[in-house]
Amino acid sequence: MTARVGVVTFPGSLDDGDAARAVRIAGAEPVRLWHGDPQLYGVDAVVLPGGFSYGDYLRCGAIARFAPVMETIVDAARGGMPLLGICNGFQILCEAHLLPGALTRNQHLHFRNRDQILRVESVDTAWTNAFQPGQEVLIPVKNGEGCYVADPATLDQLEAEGRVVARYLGGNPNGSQRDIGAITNQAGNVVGIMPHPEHAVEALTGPSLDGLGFFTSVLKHLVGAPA
Amino acid sequence: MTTHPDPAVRETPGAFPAAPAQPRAATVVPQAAPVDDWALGVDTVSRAAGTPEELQPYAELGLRDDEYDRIRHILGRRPTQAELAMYSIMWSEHCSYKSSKVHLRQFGEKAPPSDRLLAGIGENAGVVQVSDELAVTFKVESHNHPSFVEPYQGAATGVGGIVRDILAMGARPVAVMDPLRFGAADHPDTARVLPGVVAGVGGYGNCLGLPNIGGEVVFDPCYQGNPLVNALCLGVLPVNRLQKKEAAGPGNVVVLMGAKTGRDGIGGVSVLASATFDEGSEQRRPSVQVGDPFTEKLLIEACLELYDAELVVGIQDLGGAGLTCALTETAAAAGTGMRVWLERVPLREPSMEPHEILASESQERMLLVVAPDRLEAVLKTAEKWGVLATPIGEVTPPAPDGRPGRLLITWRDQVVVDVPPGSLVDDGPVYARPMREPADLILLQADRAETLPRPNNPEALRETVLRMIASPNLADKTWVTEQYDRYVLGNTVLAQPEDSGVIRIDERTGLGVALSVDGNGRYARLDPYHGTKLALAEAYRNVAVTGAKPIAVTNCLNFGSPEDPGVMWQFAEAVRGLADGCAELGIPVTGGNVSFYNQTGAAAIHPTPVVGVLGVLDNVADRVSMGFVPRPAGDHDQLF
Amino acid sequence: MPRVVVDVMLKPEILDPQGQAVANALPRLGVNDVASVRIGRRIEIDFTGEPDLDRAREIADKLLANPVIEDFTVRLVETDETVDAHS
Amino acid sequence: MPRVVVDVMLKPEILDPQGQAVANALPRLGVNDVASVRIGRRIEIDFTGEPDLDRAREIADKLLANPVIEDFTVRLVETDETVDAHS
Ligand SMILES: Nc1ncnc2c1ncn2[C@@H]1O[C@H](COP(=O)(O)OP(=O)(O)O)[C@@H](O)[C@H]1O
Repeated sequence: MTARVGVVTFPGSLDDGDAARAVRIAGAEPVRLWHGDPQLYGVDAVVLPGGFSYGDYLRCGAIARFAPVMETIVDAARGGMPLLGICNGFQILCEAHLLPGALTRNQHLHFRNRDQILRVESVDTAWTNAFQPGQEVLIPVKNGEGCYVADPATLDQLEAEGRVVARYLGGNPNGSQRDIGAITNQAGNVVGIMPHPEHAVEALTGPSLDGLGFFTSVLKHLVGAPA
Repeated sequence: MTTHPDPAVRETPGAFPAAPAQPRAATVVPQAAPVDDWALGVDTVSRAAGTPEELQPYAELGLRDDEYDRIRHILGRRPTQAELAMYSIMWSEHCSYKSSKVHLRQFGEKAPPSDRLLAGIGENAGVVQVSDELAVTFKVESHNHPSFVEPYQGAATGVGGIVRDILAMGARPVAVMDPLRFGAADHPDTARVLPGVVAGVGGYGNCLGLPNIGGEVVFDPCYQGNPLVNALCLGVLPVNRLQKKEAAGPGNVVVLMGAKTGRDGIGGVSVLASATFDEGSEQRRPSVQVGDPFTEKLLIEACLELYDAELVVGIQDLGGAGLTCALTETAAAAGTGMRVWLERVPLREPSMEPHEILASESQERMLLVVAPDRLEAVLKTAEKWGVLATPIGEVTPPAPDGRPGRLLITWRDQVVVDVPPGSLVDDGPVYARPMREPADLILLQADRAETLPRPNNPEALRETVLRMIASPNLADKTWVTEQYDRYVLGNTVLAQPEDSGVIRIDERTGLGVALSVDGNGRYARLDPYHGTKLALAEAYRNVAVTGAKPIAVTNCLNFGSPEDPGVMWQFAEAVRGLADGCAELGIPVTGGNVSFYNQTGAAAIHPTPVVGVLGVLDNVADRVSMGFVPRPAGDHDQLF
Repeated sequence: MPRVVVDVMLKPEILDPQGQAVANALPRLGVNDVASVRIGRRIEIDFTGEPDLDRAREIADKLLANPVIEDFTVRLVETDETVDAHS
Repeated sequence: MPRVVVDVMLKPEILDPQGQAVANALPRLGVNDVASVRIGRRIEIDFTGEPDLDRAREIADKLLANPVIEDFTVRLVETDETVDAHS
């Protein structure tokens, strides 16, 4: 049985098709989920894709958090289901309090799209176990509100518990505290990442194939996971 | 220098085609109503018939005496306020192409035969077939003046407008490009306009999820008071999903879908405030159009779902001329009539009057024509995507004698509009404006590059190189382009800083298209005919070097006032150059846009024709990029 | 020390997509009695010396508000009335 | 009918790049006596019936403000005190 990975479409989701493509290229079956439908249709993992859910008008992710599908997803994630939030998905995870901290306006106040080097620091999560500790990867970043902030105690705790999943190298694209580009929850099943691994899965359209590792990781995780 | 091909060209007093005056429709019998001092709050058709001498501010609305007379002749009475607003909009330069029409014909006349063209000039955008199943559509449009007033919203709504044009053809928008022109880089106003425009293009395009795959940033003092913001959109559709704008089928329902209607961009008709209106006039200020890309994104998804389920008979986007344009064009295209209940239009401001509703340029709206038995499904789809959809009227039959039907609009049971729709769309004025080669051209041309001092020692050479490196026009454009998402949709094969953008349109076969937009106002100022050909040649080359076969052309012609014979001459030359160039290269112009009145006082911008060329790549994996890419096989052939 | 607060709101006739998005989301939170939501900016300015309202007005006009689409008001607020004082 | 105004500001310890950008631009306008600028949101809520402060507080807490980075206040304002009344 191939793993089934859900990709949620909120009104204003933009990278949902790309996330589904990445899931497919990684060898899993993408299952499209709809914001207004609380059913998860038996998926083994879920990706919250990038975009501007609900226009991101108030605060990024603030309104999406209340979508019917999110209630089910939050419950499932608390129960251990792997959940990846990319960009807007990361913002939603913070708004839904599945991950600590918040994503705020880029310090330079501009939307910025560039190819970004990241160092993968935690390979113990459901979404990064295919990487080597310390591995450097090249993945596009594109956001206007990607500056990660949390209070110093939270940041210290994230570091102490090895929950900083990836850090920006070669220049911080948005002013994130401690160069944080991705974090995970205590259990390691929920990961939020600001750059876009789904845009680095094909040689033709991405700067590298490094993004694929996030999607193959979850397959590995699911095979190893107790049923 | 060349002169116009037609020696008899002059300001044409009889600018109107010989269309007979339309007899009044039988549906409405205007009674000679008592002069009622706006008792009903609006200027009705019967009131207009009863008050033939009432003065109307047609000149303030930009209509000439003979144009106003013509309207009275067509209607057999004076127009109502709402009708006057509609004619003034539809007969404006922007909508009627009254100064450019006589020239633009060349694009059709000189075009090489093409069996790829599914829709050409005259449609919202040209559609070109690229495989058995797929077609692409693309078009470039200007939003220059609004972007000077409010750079962010002007540029944002420029992107929004061209995207709806592409959507109206049945296509999914898949990429945008943005040719931009600004004043001097170090001018304080450029510091206001440029960041706003770039943020607006990015803000809207990024939020719609459309990769930006190229454009231009050019600085020249001639654009100081008149920056150019052109936006191009590319769309893809299955051949059999091509949509029509015809409001065909009497009995079909006319549905307005998308944002509520507000007083956006009604500046032009604000002189028409009704006589009964006295208080709160402060609030009637024409307002800047504000874009809502989120609503547009939902509109795109909703429309595509409607197309795939074959739920619409006809569709038209609401652009510059709002409901007026959409209602009249859809009806005129089908030869049908239309009955519209204007109070059904969802309003953002309840106090809006009929002429304001008809003139409103509120963004993110589409007009659909729907068979009655599909209406429920249409409304359901709209609801699924969270966009408003409201039936506002129905298609009515042509006259029994076969002549086109009439557009009849009521406002709370009062008839405020009763016109032949074709009179607004097709029977507008057409001018062959006087043209004269600008007097300074000979001098300009005589001042040749050969007369410039050449660096003749290392020091001078060094100084020249440094000056060139420091030129904003040669500088790296990353500050601009990194504010644009180039990755979204996952099909961008080439984008900035490449010479062409390349988009994969079929993941299975690798089929894709290459696109480049180019223009050079300085060349065009020196010689509009050859300058335009050069713009075409540059875009053509840029596309060709990626390995794509160029197949279609779009263009945006940015010029000064057509009432200036010098500008008109530049325009005519540019069009002739583009038409000839296309004939020589064997590719058709499939659409475009004319932007006149780009000037500050008497000083026009350089004539700035911007040309977009689209090419096809059977497999995007074979594209040739600009950089040296080490190949495993070891051959390093590169095209320049 | 009192603080100057500049409130900037979109002119009433200008579309406010932010406010609309929030208003549309409220029913999902079980809130059905809200007629409209408008979202603007609140800017708090602390002067080094005496707060200067005229100065603030000038800043608002030139920098904080976009007069083409926005209106603003300027007022003095005691610091204990500011947002961080009682949250 | 009075209107509910919710003011949302970043917590003082959170960096406000927008406010800073404005503060940095002020000397260019000849303004040298501003110590700090903070930019937040002002949200005006009109209820269909009586304005409901508790309701508004709940909306603010759940949706309008993010407690991780923001503080808010909720208050009633007479309509003639709103921004569009005196521009
Ligand atoms: N406004 C813009 N939007 C998007 N891309 C742009 C824009 N301006 C320039 N570019 C892109 O930046 C790259 C470099 O631009 P430019 O220096 O004008 O190139 P060239 O001189 O080779 O035509 C090109 O890929 C071009 O498409």
